[in-house]
Amino acid sequence: MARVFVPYNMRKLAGGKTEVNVPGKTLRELIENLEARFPGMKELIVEDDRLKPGLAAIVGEQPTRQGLMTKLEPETEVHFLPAISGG
Amino acid sequence: MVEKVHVRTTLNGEPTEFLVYPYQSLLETLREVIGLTGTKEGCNDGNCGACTVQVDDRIVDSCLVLGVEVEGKKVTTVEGLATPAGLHPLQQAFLEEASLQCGICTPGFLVASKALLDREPKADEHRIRHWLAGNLCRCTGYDKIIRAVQKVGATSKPARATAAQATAKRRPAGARK
Amino acid sequence: MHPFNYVAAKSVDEVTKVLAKHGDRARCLAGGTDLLVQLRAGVYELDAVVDIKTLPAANVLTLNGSLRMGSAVPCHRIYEDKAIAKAFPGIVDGASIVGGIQIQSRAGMGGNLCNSSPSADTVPGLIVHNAECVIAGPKGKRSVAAADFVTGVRRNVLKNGEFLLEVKLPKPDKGFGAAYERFTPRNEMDIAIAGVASSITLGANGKVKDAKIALAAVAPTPVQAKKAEEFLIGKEPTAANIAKASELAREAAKPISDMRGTVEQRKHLVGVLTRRTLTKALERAKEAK
Amino acid sequence: MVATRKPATGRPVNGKHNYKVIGTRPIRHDGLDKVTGRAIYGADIKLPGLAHGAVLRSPHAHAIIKKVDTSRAEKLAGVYAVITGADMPKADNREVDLGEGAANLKWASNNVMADDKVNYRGQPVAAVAAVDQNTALQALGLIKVDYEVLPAVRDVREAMAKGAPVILSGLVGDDLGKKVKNTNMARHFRHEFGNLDEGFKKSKLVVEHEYELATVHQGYIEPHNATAQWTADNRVTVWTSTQGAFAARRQIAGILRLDDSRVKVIPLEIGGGFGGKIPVYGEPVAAVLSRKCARPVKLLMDRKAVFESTGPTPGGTVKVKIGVDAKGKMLAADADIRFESGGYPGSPVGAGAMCVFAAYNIPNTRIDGYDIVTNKPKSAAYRAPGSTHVAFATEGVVDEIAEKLGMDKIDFRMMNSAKEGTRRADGPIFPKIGHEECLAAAKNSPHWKSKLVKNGPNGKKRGRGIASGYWFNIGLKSVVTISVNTDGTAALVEGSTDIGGSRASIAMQAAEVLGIPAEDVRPVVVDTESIGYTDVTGGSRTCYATGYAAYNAAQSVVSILKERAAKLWDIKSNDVDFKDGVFFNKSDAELKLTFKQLAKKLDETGGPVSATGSVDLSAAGGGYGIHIADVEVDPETGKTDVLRYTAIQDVGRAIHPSYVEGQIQGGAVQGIGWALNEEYFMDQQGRMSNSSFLDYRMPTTLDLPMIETIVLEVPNPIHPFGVRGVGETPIAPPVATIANALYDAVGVRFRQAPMKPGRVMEALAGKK
Repeated sequence: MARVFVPYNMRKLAGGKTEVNVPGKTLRELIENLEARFPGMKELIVEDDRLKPGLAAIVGEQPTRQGLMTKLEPETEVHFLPAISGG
Repeated sequence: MVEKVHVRTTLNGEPTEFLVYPYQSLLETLREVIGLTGTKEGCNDGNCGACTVQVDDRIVDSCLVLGVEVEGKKVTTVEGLATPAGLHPLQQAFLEEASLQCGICTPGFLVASKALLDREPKADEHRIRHWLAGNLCRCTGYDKIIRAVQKVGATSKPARATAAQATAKRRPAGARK
Repeated sequence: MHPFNYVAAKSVDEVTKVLAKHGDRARCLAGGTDLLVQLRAGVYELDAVVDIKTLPAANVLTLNGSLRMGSAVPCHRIYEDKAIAKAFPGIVDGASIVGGIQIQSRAGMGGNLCNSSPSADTVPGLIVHNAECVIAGPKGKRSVAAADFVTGVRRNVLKNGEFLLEVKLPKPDKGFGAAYERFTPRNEMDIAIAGVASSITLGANGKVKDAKIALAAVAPTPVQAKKAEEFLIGKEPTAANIAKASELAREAAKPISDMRGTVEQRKHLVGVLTRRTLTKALERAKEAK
Repeated sequence: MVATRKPATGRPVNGKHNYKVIGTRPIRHDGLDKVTGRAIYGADIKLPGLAHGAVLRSPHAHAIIKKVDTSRAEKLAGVYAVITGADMPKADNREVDLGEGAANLKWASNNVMADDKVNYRGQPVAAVAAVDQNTALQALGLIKVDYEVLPAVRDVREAMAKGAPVILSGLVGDDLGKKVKNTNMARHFRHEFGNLDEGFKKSKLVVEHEYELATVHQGYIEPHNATAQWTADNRVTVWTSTQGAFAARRQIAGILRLDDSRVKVIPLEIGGGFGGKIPVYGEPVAAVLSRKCARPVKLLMDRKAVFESTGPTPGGTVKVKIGVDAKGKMLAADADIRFESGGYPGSPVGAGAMCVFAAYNIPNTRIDGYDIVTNKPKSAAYRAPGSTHVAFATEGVVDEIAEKLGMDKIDFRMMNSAKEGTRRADGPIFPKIGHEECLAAAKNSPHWKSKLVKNGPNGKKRGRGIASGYWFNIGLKSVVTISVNTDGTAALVEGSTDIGGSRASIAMQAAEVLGIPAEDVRPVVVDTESIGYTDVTGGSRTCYATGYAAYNAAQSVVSILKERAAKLWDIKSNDVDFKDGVFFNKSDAELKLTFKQLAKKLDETGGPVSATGSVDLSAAGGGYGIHIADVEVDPETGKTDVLRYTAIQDVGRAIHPSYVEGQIQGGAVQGIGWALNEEYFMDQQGRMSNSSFLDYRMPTTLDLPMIETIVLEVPNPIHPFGVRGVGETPIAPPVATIANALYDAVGVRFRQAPMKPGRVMEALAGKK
């Protein structure tokens, strides 16, 4: 089970929840389960089998670099945030 | 029709001649005609000092000097600071004190600092800052540049022949104010 | 940049001939720190540039009571001359802050006058020293007071074929003192948001025999604060009188708002800078008695 | 090679460490060329048959291009080629990941050469290649463009006003997930946690203010440059000063509709970037000109164009509201951040939202971020982009609250400080961070403990200010290859362009592992066909990520050398130990070989030794900075001078301390310029009036004191030597620090940057 923090603009789809516990051994699996529970969610996160350009997935404390293949330890936190660059 | 002009000058201690259009700046002459690219362009309108060279005994922005104006003069660029004997003490100090980061302003700062220490070896921090105010740097915040100039000034012996003098033919004493 | 030819002039006639031949498509080159910037920005085009740094008559710098400065003399020669710095501190105030060291190696009073920019740093100082501009032209020489030289933004009294040869400052009277100060956001490499030159001549009785106040960057040309000058003449140079004169000087300013400053800011600065330069001029006047 | 390797040796020890090379100050390997004028920067490139280019730029901030007549220009003697938007390949309207954040390729193409519309003054509309620079410039004068001028939208307020002209008709705005048409608001996002209203209701004191910042430029002294050659085999070679050869390659290839591999970018030395040389500008234009005239073309940008047409950091507004309980504990915080994106979407408002409350532990938070299109050059990154803006607001409100509660300014910050485990206002939990350590160091710093005489000479007033700043520092991809020379030195090949001495700090990390002096590792920065994909030199990542790749490569070299030693001693390789540059036979202490000695035997034990390290890292550890400033204000003129300045920063591990100090000093001074005098002064028609180094007032040597630095090392657990990113954090605190110092000096809270003399004078006149 992973603790998924629902970004503000997706909370309506998730019935107003800010946090949801969702099963999934990898990020791909987790997103599939999210979609099953809240239809329409996946389209906001994934584009042609990759995280949408401009979107980053934070797994635990760090943005993931393995994309949808990222393995999820139990009780880990997952956040979806704008991908941010530096100067 | 505007013709190129034949100019004879002394560049870093060596007689040099070139053909240049009258409207070409000394900066463009050094970089495009003679091919010495050590002198850099930062603004081309006299506001940043990256193109500082020495003409006779004064430092100038070479972007605001015409190539034809150096006829019969002595021009010193960053390429003329080191000598076969080695780096100028300022070049060595800039390396040791990490006084450069990107390095684009470094040629201008070296030529300007050398001109200051040649006339005022014991210049204090305020005088150094006043003299170098015409040279902009955006990476270092100036701190380590000022410290390098102070360090060379402190260690320089007053009547020390600078490396550049050592190689130039013995000039009549007092040729420089 | 429009291609132009270059002439290194050796005689006055050679200069006037080239200028007369090309009219407004030829100009003199001294320091070039304004000329080349404007040419590159396409402010105007030239077919010929006449270098007067090679003209001896434009490079004189002699002090014998009065001061003669050739129009091609760069700032650094002025403020590095100990005698001149002692005799004319008010002139050195302006000469030592034009741009940075690199600019001061080339730029001079002559160029500053002929560029005729409202914010020229050295022109107010010439005005309050009652300087005379010696103009050479095809019909010989004529003289114009520095106060009348600049006639508008980038415009002056020079007619076709004429050029500024030198500037003469009369020997200061006993009890004469002058000072120039400008305000700029940076400590160097900047252009005046407002600048004021003041001079005071003290009479034997310690009262103000003569006063001159010239303002920069607050009108299309350097402008004299006549009312403020007249107010001071005959009065004790007290702080109160100086403050009153500074108020009057504010009214002489007709500034605009632009990227460098607002109308209110410039008027306020004229008051502050007039008070400071009158005070400094007074100090120097007392020393000169 | 395996992407990330757990550090085997040299575990970082807090502060004290037993490293041989790390922490020393060797002379940088590229230093000699840079102090003798031999170093080749982008503008210095010389090629046979080189043509010189020039770009015609729109004089209008907002206009439709009706017609471009280049016929007379094409006939001018010496002109080789003339191009307009019509000559540019049609880049498709899709987002592409540039490693540095996403970008829309159609807009990226329009930004380097407009097709039917210009969205900012200075946007390229045509370009010429000719025999020399002067001919190219004269040819520009012969190009006639007729525009239909539209009203200019000059800032975030005008852009969001009802009935404002719509700059990008095709733009579909994203308003909290809802699609919006006919708008200048490209994006509105929100982070919200806890119960904001609850938090504010329970607060005893609530302070809210809006702050406004002008558009500001990175101000690197080297103008942009680009040289390109499009050859008959449909390949493009580019020579340029760039912060990332691979990011440049991806943008150029995208704009020219080529595969990445058809573009080769050769990075030359770069004269400063600070984020502004991540985007490409002249490269695609020079390439298209080159294709048309079959010659290499060099495009140099003049300073006016650098200001008017390359990405500044956005102007904008930041509103911050913070509520605290009686004891000063922060209960709630709300932020509204609106940044100009410029002519095309994409401002750093996302990063600003991440940093606005990053220094504090606040249970109930809401952050609204707006990315707003305006008629200004497309904004680009400028060193911790967005963080300076939000620190100006947050640290101003925090300073005011501390004063109203009568609490010590550092104690109040300490009490609310974020630390390991704190939940950030945008969601995730903080790993190990050093904000508390920085506050403690500030509290007992010589500067903070020194006495400040409040009255200066001639009626001048003095004051002291303090502020905190944060940046999260990125990781991303880097590749390094190390080859051993038989003389006991090593060649190191890397793809990170070197702006601040990173060749030295990367070579030092390799040298530490190999146990040889830093001077014996010879680093070289190469082109996109000579090393694996390496992300930009930006995001404070180079020393961290490329250093990590060098660490991995060096570890692999050590493993191979262990096998060689084993072969020599006829034992198994895991019986060979390695420490401080010496290989040991575990079972026979007499048998040992130094790195140098073993290197001599490479030919007889299997030949050349070479290894590559490659990393793709999530993020470098976040970096905090606390700055203290003493200022002196002349009430008569409103001028502010900085008397003393101290910057305290947690850097994790200082590899080359001189260049760590240099980054902190440079960032602080850019922040001071931003606080005091730097701004884009726009006229009514949306044109920049001060696009020169005279009237865009960056600090000179005479406007500054020495910048004192206090470097803390709170090691970053996810880097073998504990490195955090260093370069960007130091620009975040200064604007807030100077504002707080000005309040202490003259009793006025300044909430508009820059705090230039005119503004200070007006505020003091108003106060009387």
